[in-house]
Amino acid sequence: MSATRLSYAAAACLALENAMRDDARVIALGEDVGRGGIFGQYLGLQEKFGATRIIDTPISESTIMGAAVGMALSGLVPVVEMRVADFAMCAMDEIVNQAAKARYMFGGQGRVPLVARLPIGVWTGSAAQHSQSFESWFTHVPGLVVVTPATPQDNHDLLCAALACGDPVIYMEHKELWGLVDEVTPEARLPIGVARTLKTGSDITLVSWSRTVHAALEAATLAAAEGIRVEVIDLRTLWPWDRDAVLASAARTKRVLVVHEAVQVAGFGAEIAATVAETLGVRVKRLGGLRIPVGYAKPLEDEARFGATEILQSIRAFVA
Amino acid sequence: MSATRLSYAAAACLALENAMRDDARVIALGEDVGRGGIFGQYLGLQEKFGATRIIDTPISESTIMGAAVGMALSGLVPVVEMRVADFAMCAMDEIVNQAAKARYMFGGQGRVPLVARLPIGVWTGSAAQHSQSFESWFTHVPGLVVVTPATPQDNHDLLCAALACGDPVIYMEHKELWGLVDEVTPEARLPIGVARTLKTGSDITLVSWSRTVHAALEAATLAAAEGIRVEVIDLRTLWPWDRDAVLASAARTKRVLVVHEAVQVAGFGAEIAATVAETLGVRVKRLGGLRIPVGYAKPLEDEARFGATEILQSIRAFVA
Amino acid sequence: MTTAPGAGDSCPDRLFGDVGWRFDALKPHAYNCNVVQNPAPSPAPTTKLTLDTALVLYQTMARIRAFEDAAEEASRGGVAVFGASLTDAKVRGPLHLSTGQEAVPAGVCAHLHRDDAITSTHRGHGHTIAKGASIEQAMCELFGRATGFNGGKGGSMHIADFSVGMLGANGVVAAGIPIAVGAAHAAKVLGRDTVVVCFFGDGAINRGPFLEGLNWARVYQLPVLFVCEDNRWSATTATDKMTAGAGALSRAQALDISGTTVDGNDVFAVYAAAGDLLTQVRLGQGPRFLHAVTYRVKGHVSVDAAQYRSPAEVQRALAHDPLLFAREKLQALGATSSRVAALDTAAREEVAAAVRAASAAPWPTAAAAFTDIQDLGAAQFR
Amino acid sequence: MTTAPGAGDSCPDRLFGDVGWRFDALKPHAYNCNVVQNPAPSPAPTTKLTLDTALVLYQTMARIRAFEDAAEEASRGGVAVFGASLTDAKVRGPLHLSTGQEAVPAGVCAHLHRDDAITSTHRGHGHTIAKGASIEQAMCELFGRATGFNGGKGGSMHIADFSVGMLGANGVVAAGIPIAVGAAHAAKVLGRDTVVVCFFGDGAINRGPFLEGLNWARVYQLPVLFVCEDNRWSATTATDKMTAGAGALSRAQALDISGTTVDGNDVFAVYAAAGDLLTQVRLGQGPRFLHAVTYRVKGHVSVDAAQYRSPAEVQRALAHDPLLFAREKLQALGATSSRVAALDTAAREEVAAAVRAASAAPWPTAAAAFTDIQDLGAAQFR
Ligand SMILES: Cc1ncc(C[n+]2csc(CCOP(=O)(O)OP(=O)(O)O)c2C)c(N)n1
Ligand SMILES: Cc1ncc(C[n+]2csc(CCOP(=O)(O)OP(=O)(O)O)c2C)c(N)n1
Ligand SMILES: [Mg+2]
Ligand SMILES: [Mg+2]
Repeated sequence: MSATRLSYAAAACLALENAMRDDARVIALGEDVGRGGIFGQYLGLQEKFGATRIIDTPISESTIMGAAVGMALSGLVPVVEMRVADFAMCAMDEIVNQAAKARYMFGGQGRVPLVARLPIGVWTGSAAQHSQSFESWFTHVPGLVVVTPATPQDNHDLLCAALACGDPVIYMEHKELWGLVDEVTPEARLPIGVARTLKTGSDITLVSWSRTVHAALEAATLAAAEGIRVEVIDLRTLWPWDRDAVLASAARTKRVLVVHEAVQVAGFGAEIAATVAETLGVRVKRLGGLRIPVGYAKPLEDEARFGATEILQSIRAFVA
Repeated sequence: MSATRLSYAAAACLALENAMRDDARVIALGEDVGRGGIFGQYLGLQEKFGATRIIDTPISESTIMGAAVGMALSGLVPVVEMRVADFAMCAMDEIVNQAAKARYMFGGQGRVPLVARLPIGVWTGSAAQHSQSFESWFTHVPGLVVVTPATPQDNHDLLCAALACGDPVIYMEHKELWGLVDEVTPEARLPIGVARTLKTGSDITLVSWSRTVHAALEAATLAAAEGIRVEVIDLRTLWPWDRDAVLASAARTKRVLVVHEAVQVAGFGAEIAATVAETLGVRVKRLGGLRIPVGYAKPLEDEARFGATEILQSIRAFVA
Repeated sequence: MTTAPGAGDSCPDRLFGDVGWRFDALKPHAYNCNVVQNPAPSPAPTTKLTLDTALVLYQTMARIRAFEDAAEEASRGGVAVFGASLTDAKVRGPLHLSTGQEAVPAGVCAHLHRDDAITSTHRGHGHTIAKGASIEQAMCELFGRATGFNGGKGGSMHIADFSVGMLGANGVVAAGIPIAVGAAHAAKVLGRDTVVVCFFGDGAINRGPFLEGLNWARVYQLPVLFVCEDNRWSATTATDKMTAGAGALSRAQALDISGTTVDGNDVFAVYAAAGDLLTQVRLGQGPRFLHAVTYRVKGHVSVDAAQYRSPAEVQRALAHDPLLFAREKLQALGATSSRVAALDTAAREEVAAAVRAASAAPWPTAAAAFTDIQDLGAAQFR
Repeated sequence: MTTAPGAGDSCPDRLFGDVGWRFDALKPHAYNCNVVQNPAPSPAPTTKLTLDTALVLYQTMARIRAFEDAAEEASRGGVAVFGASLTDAKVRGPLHLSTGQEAVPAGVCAHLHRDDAITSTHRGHGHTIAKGASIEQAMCELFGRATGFNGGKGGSMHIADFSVGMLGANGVVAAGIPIAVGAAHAAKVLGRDTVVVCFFGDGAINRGPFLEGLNWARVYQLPVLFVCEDNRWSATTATDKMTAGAGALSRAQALDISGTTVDGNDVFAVYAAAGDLLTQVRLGQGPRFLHAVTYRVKGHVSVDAAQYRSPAEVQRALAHDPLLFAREKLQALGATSSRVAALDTAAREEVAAAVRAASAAPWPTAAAAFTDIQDLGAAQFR
């Protein structure tokens, strides 16, 4: 297999390019995709596939998503660009009541194979309306798949899997990972729903996803220096999520710390913690975002972020 | 204090009528409110207060909610009728990015005192797009208050409190409680954020809200016959939620079962279970809705419902 | 009734029974059981109305009327919308009747091929039947039976028959508009020669997706006909009081989508207007708009007595009932009243048989609550 | 700069400094520090342009231009939108400049009283300044300081000064439309005699809230002036390719909202047109619409080089720069070039002082991250 160094954005772009080459049903639609998308995640694709398949759209989120539902029901596999997850608020009926429901509600007469890209996360200086993470919301909605890649390779592999999934996928890239560069093997494939254990350890299981995975790894390394052996699991997909991997690790370490950037209250960490506590009765802790809007000024924005230091503190307190 | 027998719908109507009489800033807007609302929850109010204060609107959910934000910023206290929570999907930007954010985002220059009524729950024969419960979503959004009354008295008292709250309240009545009749004392007042212990017991704490409270009580009575002493807590409001009441009870019973109708995955039960497990390390279980859309036919709809029997089973399994 | 959900055979023979003429005489490509991938462009519709055409249009209306009369009957006590308590009615939950509005779906869908698509509203029985779906399977769906189009998962508000291109009723006002536009967009991208008809109510034109969807259709020049069924009411609210400007058509025109306003209770007028517009759509001229003025004779849902309306208004509408009106016209065209009565009788018999079949049809199993949701992730998961 | 956030004093004296004439000469009620609860209806605006008026309009534009030039300078390296890496620039995050579009807010807001309200967009500096907000506090907000209007919580995309009726920039396209309509509705319900101006871009007219909000304003006959700042671009996309029909004004007209199209780079034309329309609005005639054709000279955000546009197009716009154009007109009206230059100098000096003040201003404390969210429920709650 050939490996090449690609950014998180370019890795997804490559996955999409290959899918579009292999399958004429795959198209993409959204604002500014023709010039490559504002994060470069569609760079060069309109030149390669034309404006009929890389479709520039009006600023009409409801109809971008709603039309994609109609397209998917009619034989296309649309990639739906929402720019940032915050703007998907303008298309929630189309996501929740239409895309997620159509297959069931019509008794299996149709399917809605689409991939809705909803970039998440705090984004420097972008404040309250461009910094939100809604992953737990979508796990709550029957019919939806929820994917949250943390690395260029996973962004490539999981986008391939999402395009082949056959059901609506809420695909959540992190806005501060676009520039992350790493080795990518374009031939690699990965099923949705399988976590990856990035580091084994016997004292505590650290479960995370998306950007926070990198801080979790860093914290694990720092903890190792203190003699705390941390097992780090990147969940990668939140629906379905890899219960087996988490429970197996939890059964060994007896301590599970879930770490995520999204607001902790009613975040997906609650689901994992509750599941682990219910199933194994082992000790659980969460470290998630504070229940605050993201402020503009750095001192305010900083309160909505946390990194390896805070994770390390949680680890220490937990194993103490 | 004078008590009178009122339905859940009429109790809320009375609270609103009194608030409108006392405070000229209180108004209501939404589809069909002029004829009393489709559930009778505005019955007689347009006759009493005129069409300027009980405002019939076009079918424009985005603007019903968005205009309410503008009204609230300009000195009114709007009650925003969304008919069923499912249709609030058409107004999510206005709820999440505008109503919930304006106070913070503008640095406290304005406030958004509004009460958005989003009726929740499975509704007989109404299928996938008219039966959803989204309470956990709104608890995840900083800036919002979330209220879920279970009785006529609470619907009266909590609507009074919501109208006085000064911040945006997501007020979630249950569609299958509208007809529930009980004694209502119109002078009673209740702060937001205080749970009620409906039944004390030492073996297990049962936490619930909204319609499911009634099934929980029934299950507790059945359990008592088997010698299981169940403590039943009606949370009443989900943000803020009465952690102290739940934790105090959990510390005594050492077992917490959270029961709610909404989909269990990433439901608010996960937040409670995670909090209890983190804080006390006591055993937790959840019984929530299955992760399925609500089907139309009775055998399908029944799978999206559960009652005292299933709760009793969970109680039995838990204390076994 | 043993057909599996979604596998409905709705060829004209079985659908329309032996009524003395061939449906094919009217529309050569219509309801062709083999999906026509690239039909030749339709000829310009003949504005001269033949008796055969007129009778087919009347028949469609009679079948819709009979279907809804029976559904209403079967729904008594089956809904608790306005506080009424529930019985074990055969049809449960909200039932939105299109009684008095039959001319619109009948006149429009008569021009459609089987592989053309439509999207519908919460008030979708007429669209479903006019597009060629089986009355029996439709009744089974309203009865919540496994043999219904949706296997009992949808009911009246979500009725759909993808096998005839009926892409679904929708419980959210205006939600069908972007979906229709997307279906038309797919047809264009995939090089298909089909069109899409998008039905919606007069209340829907005040929701954002109306603007967005129409703009979209015009920007990409999509093959879609928008049909506004203007029945003057939006639930309990008179639509005109909530609607700025001259209404649906002028909004479409401001988006450079041309169209026509038509008497929506005159099936022949609807047929002629829709034919003209659909010819333009089929010729690749982009979207078109049909504003059909009709009236909602019943309440918003079956349990709504609609006492907020003046009886005189309802009386006026009843006097201009589309079936009544068509009967007069048929007489003028030379149809004997017994020939027309035979259509009514046949429709009622077809529906009565459907009610019998639906009553006897099996319920979906509880296990069906966990199928057709999504491939990944267990549905029973708690 | 020690004023607390939100307590900004923006009376004309301090705002405009000693520039030789009184702002009051132009607008008797404008920026009155005591909120005027029930101002007398405005007289019909005089179309005859006095030199004083012309100079005030020019001054507003010069102040906006100077502000944005400085903000742009301070933002270099402060945004990572297109993959650029971050430095510790004074202004961080997306910065949307309205350079070249100054004539629209200047010409419109000159007619507004302090208690009239406006809603704005992501591109809101011009609206903020034209409505009378302090340049210093605005710069503090862009610098993320505690002394900014929003206490550093909002930044450029959410800048607001409620004390002068500027109800906020908004990061969501078209989101200001329903809010403006609601503010106007409140004014009507509360019997206030104020108006609301709602600014939005040409791209916003394709979002649903545009239809819903305009329909709403006309249905309730609300005192609101809609102003479409048509700068031809929506981020990296040419708006006309995505817009069906003749555009903004014709859509408004289809909703029975009348209005005017104006050269949005001619501040005097904008002033005249807005004056006429606002008079009608103040007389209770309902909503009106102003379509101002201008051009976005810079990229979509400050880091966007906008290489997707033809240089010729940009050159044409630069040649019709609103300040350049106004200077010629001022000369014709008899203003000496030194008098005009003095306005430019004063504006640059005012802005330079604001930059100095903002640079020295305190940061918000971390504790401020937990205030102004909501009264109930602890914010630090995890
Ligand atoms: C977004 C949304 N808002 C409100 C409703 C409730 N509702 C159902 S039908 C209806 C009236 C629709 O009026 P119109 O579009 O004219 O269709 P008609 O019922 O007259 O056929 C309303 C308000 C809904 N289903 N969806
Ligand atoms: C609902 C929504 N969709 C997309 C965006 C991203 N976005 C920000 S500004 C913009 C272009 C807006 O164009 P226009 O309305 O013409 O305003 P202009 O930027 O030209 O002033 C876009 C697409 C957004 N902020 N909100
Ligand atoms: Mg109607
Ligand atoms: Mg623009």
